[in-house]
Amino acid sequence: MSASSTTNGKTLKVRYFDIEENPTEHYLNAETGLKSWLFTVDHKRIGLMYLASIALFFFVGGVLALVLRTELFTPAENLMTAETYNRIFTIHGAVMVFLFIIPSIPAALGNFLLPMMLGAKDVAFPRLNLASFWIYSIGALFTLASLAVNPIDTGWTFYTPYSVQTGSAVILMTLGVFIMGFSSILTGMNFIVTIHKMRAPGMTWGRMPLFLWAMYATSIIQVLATPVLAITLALLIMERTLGIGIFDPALGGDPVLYQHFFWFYSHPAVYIMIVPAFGVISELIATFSRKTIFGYWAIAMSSLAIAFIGSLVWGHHMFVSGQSELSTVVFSFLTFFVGIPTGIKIFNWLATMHKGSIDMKTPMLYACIFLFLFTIGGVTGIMLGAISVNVQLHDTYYVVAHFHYVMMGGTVMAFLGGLHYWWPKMTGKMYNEFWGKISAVIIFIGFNLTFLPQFIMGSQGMPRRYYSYIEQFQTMHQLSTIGSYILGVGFVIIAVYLAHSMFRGQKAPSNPWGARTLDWMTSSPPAHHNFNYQPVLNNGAYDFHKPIADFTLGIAEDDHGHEHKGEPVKQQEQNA
Amino acid sequence: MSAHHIIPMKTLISTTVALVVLTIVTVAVFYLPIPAPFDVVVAILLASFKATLVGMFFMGLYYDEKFNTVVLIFSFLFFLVFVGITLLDTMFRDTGISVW
Amino acid sequence: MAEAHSVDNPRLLHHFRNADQQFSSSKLGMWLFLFTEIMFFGGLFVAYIIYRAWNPELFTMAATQLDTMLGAVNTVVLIGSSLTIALAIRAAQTDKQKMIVNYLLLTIFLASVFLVIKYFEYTHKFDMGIFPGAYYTFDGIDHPKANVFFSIYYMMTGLHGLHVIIGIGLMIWLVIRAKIGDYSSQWYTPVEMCGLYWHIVDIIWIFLFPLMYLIE
Amino acid sequence: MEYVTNFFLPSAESTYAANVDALFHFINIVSLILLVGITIAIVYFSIKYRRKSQEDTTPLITHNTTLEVTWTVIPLILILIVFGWGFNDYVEMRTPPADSYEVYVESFSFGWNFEHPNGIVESNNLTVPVATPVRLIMRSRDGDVLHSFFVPQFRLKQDLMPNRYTYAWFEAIRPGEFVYFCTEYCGGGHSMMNGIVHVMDQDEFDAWTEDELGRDLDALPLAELGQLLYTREGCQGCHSTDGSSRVGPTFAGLYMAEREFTDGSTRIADEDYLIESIVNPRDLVNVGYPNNMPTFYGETLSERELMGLVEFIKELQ
Ligand code: HEA
Ligand code: HEA
Ligand code: HEC
Ligand code: CUA
Ligand SMILES: [Cu+2]
Repeated sequence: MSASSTTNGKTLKVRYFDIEENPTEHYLNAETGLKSWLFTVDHKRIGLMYLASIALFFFVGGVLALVLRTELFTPAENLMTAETYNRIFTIHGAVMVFLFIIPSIPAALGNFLLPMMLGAKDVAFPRLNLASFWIYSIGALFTLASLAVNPIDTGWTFYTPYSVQTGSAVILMTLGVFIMGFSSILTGMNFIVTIHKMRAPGMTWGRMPLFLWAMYATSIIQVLATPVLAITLALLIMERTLGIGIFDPALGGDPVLYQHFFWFYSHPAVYIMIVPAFGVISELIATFSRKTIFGYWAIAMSSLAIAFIGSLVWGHHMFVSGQSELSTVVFSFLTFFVGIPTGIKIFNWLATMHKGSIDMKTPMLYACIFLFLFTIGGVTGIMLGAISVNVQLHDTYYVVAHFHYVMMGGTVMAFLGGLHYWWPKMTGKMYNEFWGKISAVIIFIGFNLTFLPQFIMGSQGMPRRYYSYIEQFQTMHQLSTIGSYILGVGFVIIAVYLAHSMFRGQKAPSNPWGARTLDWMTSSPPAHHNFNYQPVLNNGAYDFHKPIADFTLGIAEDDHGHEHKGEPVKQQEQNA
Repeated sequence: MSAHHIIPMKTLISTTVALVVLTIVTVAVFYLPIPAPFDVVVAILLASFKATLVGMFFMGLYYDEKFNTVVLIFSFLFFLVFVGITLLDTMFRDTGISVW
Repeated sequence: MAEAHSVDNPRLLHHFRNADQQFSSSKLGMWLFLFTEIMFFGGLFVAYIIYRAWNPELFTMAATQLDTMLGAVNTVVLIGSSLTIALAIRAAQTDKQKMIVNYLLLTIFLASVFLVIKYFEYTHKFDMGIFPGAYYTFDGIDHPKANVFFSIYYMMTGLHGLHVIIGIGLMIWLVIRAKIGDYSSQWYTPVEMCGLYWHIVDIIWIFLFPLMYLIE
Repeated sequence: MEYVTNFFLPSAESTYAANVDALFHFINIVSLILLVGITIAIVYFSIKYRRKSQEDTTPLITHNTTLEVTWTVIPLILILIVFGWGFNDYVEMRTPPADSYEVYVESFSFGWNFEHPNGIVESNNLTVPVATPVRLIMRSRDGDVLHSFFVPQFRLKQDLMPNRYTYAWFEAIRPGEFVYFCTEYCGGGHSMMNGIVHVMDQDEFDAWTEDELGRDLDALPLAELGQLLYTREGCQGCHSTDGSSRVGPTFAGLYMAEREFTDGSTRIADEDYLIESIVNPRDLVNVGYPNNMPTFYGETLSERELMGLVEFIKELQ
């Protein structure tokens, strides 16, 4: 067997890889008690705590969405006044964006997987990692406090001067978001350093799983752009308390400048949401097509390209805001270029499926749903980027449909795919394949029924953030509302069978899918320190042309002082 | 290893002296009659030079892994993007589209 | 738990392979953090540049209210403190425990001088009615947006001052730990990181000084 | 085809609307082709290459330069076309003809005023002649928030700000009535800030102009003046006349009703109280309502106008 080795010519211990490892001692039961969770520095446990938090907030945001949809069932006032409606869509947007989708894949799946995929024992700064979770929680508390005091009604964009004038608890809310920003920054920093410094021997840049390239690109955006959000919100708070007049036209400020500040963060933020999803999809498609990923470098580099180009296009949210025509044209021009690297990814994934051995398990089903829905979301983004058309579509339901297609149809679908894919690794239990597929189909139908009509009414002129509307739009709104209920049913099913699997599920083997990345070369659930040795890579992350029986992991010699506790390691001397 | 380079005393002292001298030059230049946009340019150039000195010798970038310098330069570039593109709006609001 | 490893180096955390990896990780992490600091202040610099491009005459008029002399003195004070903290690191690298404490104390002293001077600058302006934004009552500058200039001034110098205060706090903590003899040529990462932080505070002031005080 | 296009966009009623629509349909068709292609590929591959046994192995294909260049260059060409096309129409949308009919638009929470060159001020309805370029010079009221003027059938949208003017123009191609909306979120009355653009034949428009000019506000009976102000000043955004609750309390049945305030006091809504609530709205706050009624009415409305409003409210018994 030709195990390539980094320890030039020396003998290397090799560990053969056993598919059926199911240790009795692992990270979930290494320590017990609430404190062992809340104060853990284990990246896997922190990942799970994030997972629980974002599931909670997705539920909150989702229920609010159903309330919105119910109000919109008829043009008249059904459940609530305009004031209440305004608060609810603001909180729905803010919760979904800041508390759910931004931490979703990076902080939950990323934390859990990144060190394992690298062959490291933890992230570079485990304590900062814990701090980041706590900061997130504190930020979330501020947000909840603002709900208790006087729920904010500005829209998730906090545009001045409305956000300066309204009586709602803008300061508490923005303070919460400000604080959560630091949690995002810390996660990003941690990931960049970990990827740079903690790769296992043999893990060259070219062998990194694409999920890690995606996380790397995401982290760069997080570190780059989030501080600008922080200063923006800090200035907004100052605007409300001291009336500094930088953004408030009543005091000599400029509201369009606020929009530049806000979107300078929030546009790149949409790539914080979607690029990790791309990473998940790369893993899913390669594994379930059992085929070497097509165009590894193209996919890896396109993540970085999206991150960089994506930082130059924020003004496409401001085409009719009164910014100069010159910048409108420049922003429109730049906007389209994000489509090129994104398209490259999509086509590469399709090419990976070509001649593969495709197993349509639930995660793969989600990956296919992702491809379909995200393409719709993406091309409607191109539509919105065309200036003359944007004038018609801006701030209508067309935009609402666009961003739900990319965020819900893109990120959330990839997240669900990833969640099912790594569920056995995280919990050591298999989920129910049958119900998994049923709910995926229900969600697919419900989703399209909810948001396709929004494209139509949007282009016909239905403005967003309207709690009542003219009768012409009623049919489309009703379809949309019904769709959202179906969507809700789909999620209830998921919640039920995942909970069931946690307690009653079948035991999962260590590598149920036959994947080739390092996270699957450890037991399910993984040991406390991921690997009970320092692994050395002998194979690439997508070596699907070799049978899995050939897979070995080397054990580094400078694995100084780590006890090889736990289950005995099958070892064999091998000449490298 | 390079990361633990002990910066020579002489380097530290001469960097400090250079910085103080440059501060004096900055103030002196302020009293020179330099025409409008160039006074800012000179001031920024001097400040950038001082910042480079601090970065290279006090912060040890000169001796350090080059990637750290890349990070720093990148952050300045990114800042320039922010300013540059925003100015495309704020400076050209009154010129209608037909002008160009 | 990030338990320390007792085998060869008590400071080596379990998930790093060696002290080198650990040190350069911390340093890269710190540089990334400084990166965020640059973007954080960067937002304010953007506001500054845009308002200055809109109202060049305002900035010329308003800068006359700032004392160039005090600004210059403060610049030199901060440069001095950058030197002393660099010397503190050097003392750690050469195992001169006592000197670490002394240089840190000196840095704290210089930082305090900076704050005292800023305090006098601020109170002088408050006395004239130069408050940020809506509370601005000074009528010595004949420009409708004078309040905005001083908002930017207060935001930038205030945020910078906040960083100085945080820096002092960090250094006090370093002094305490240095006194117990925590730092040596074997391990002095916190001193090094605090040094990097302090230098970036210095660099920001190096830009603030000509932009705020020296406008003709 | 006609049906499909109408399904997506409302009828095109301004000179540049048809161009915008053409680009919209072009992108839609190209997108649809892409989407169908991708979907077919997914379904076809999933069936053709479905896993046959757990021991399946697959060929090692790492890349294919020709393919990759193709799927980079074709989208590149497409986006350049789309950009150029959009840019071209945008130039037209932003370049009003020199001899346009100019209307000053003022937005406020929650309503619109339109001032014609001859001094006619309309509220919440805009009347313009057909086949004439109309240039809108727009601004939000001082101290107010952002709004946006959106006429779907004209493909026209532009934000309004309180601190400077923004511009837009259109030329209606047919007489008719077209809805406009406010599309920049502006608070509780956001969804109520809509109205109608009346496009009239030149003759009809001239007649309308004469009618309007002949009307003397000072001669108007108080209640009618109040009715006019109720829409022009935007009260209708927050106060209904049919008993339903908006941002503020309804005017129906308000006169002489007992009001309860957040400080615990109560008062009968007589003339005095009504005037006071309009001039000093922040002093007494009704229970259950936000304290956000604009404070400038005391300055902008004359004594007679205030009386008009009170008279108008009194009539809504
Ligand atoms: C995950 C989040 C996400 C993602 C990934 C995107 C992706 C994109 N978005 Fe979206 N967007 C949002 C979230 C997101 N957006 C949100 C939240 C808003 C509204 C905010 C608010 O106002 O509240 C918004 C609003 C928004 C607007 C402003 C609308 C308005 O208010 O007027 C615009 C305008 O240009 C836009 C464009 C784009 C483009 C061009 C992409 C591109 O990245 C898409 C690239 C993808 C593809 C193009 C498809 C795949 C490619 C191919 C199949 C190859 C062939 C392609 C071509 C030939 C081009 N988006
Ligand atoms: C990640 C982002 C995200 C997600 C996932 C969603 C999801 C949904 N959104 Fe949201 N939405 C936004 C982000 C998001 N939204 C943003 C940013 C805005 C703009 C706000 C603004 O204008 O300021 C917006 C605005 C917005 C509007 C426009 C409001 C307006 O302009 O007036 C509407 C209206 O239909 C809507 C609907 C929905 C619906 C039906 C869903 C559905 O997909 C929701 C489905 C989810 C559920 C139904 C959850 C139920 C789950 C369970 C029951 C399972 C239980 C689970 C556990 C126990 C773990 N959203
Ligand atoms: C931004 C929304 C808004 C607008 C516009 C507005 N109001 Fe109000 N108004 C309110 C609110 C909210 C209240 C209740 C709170 C309070 O009592 O201050 C109120 C209260 C009142 C009251 C007292 C009603 C009562 O039930 O006691 C009167 C009278 C009134 N408004 C008249 C007017 C008139 C006349 C106009 C237009 C010229 C107007 N308002 C415009 C929001 C508005
Ligand atoms: Cu006015 Cu929305
Ligand atoms: Cu965007």
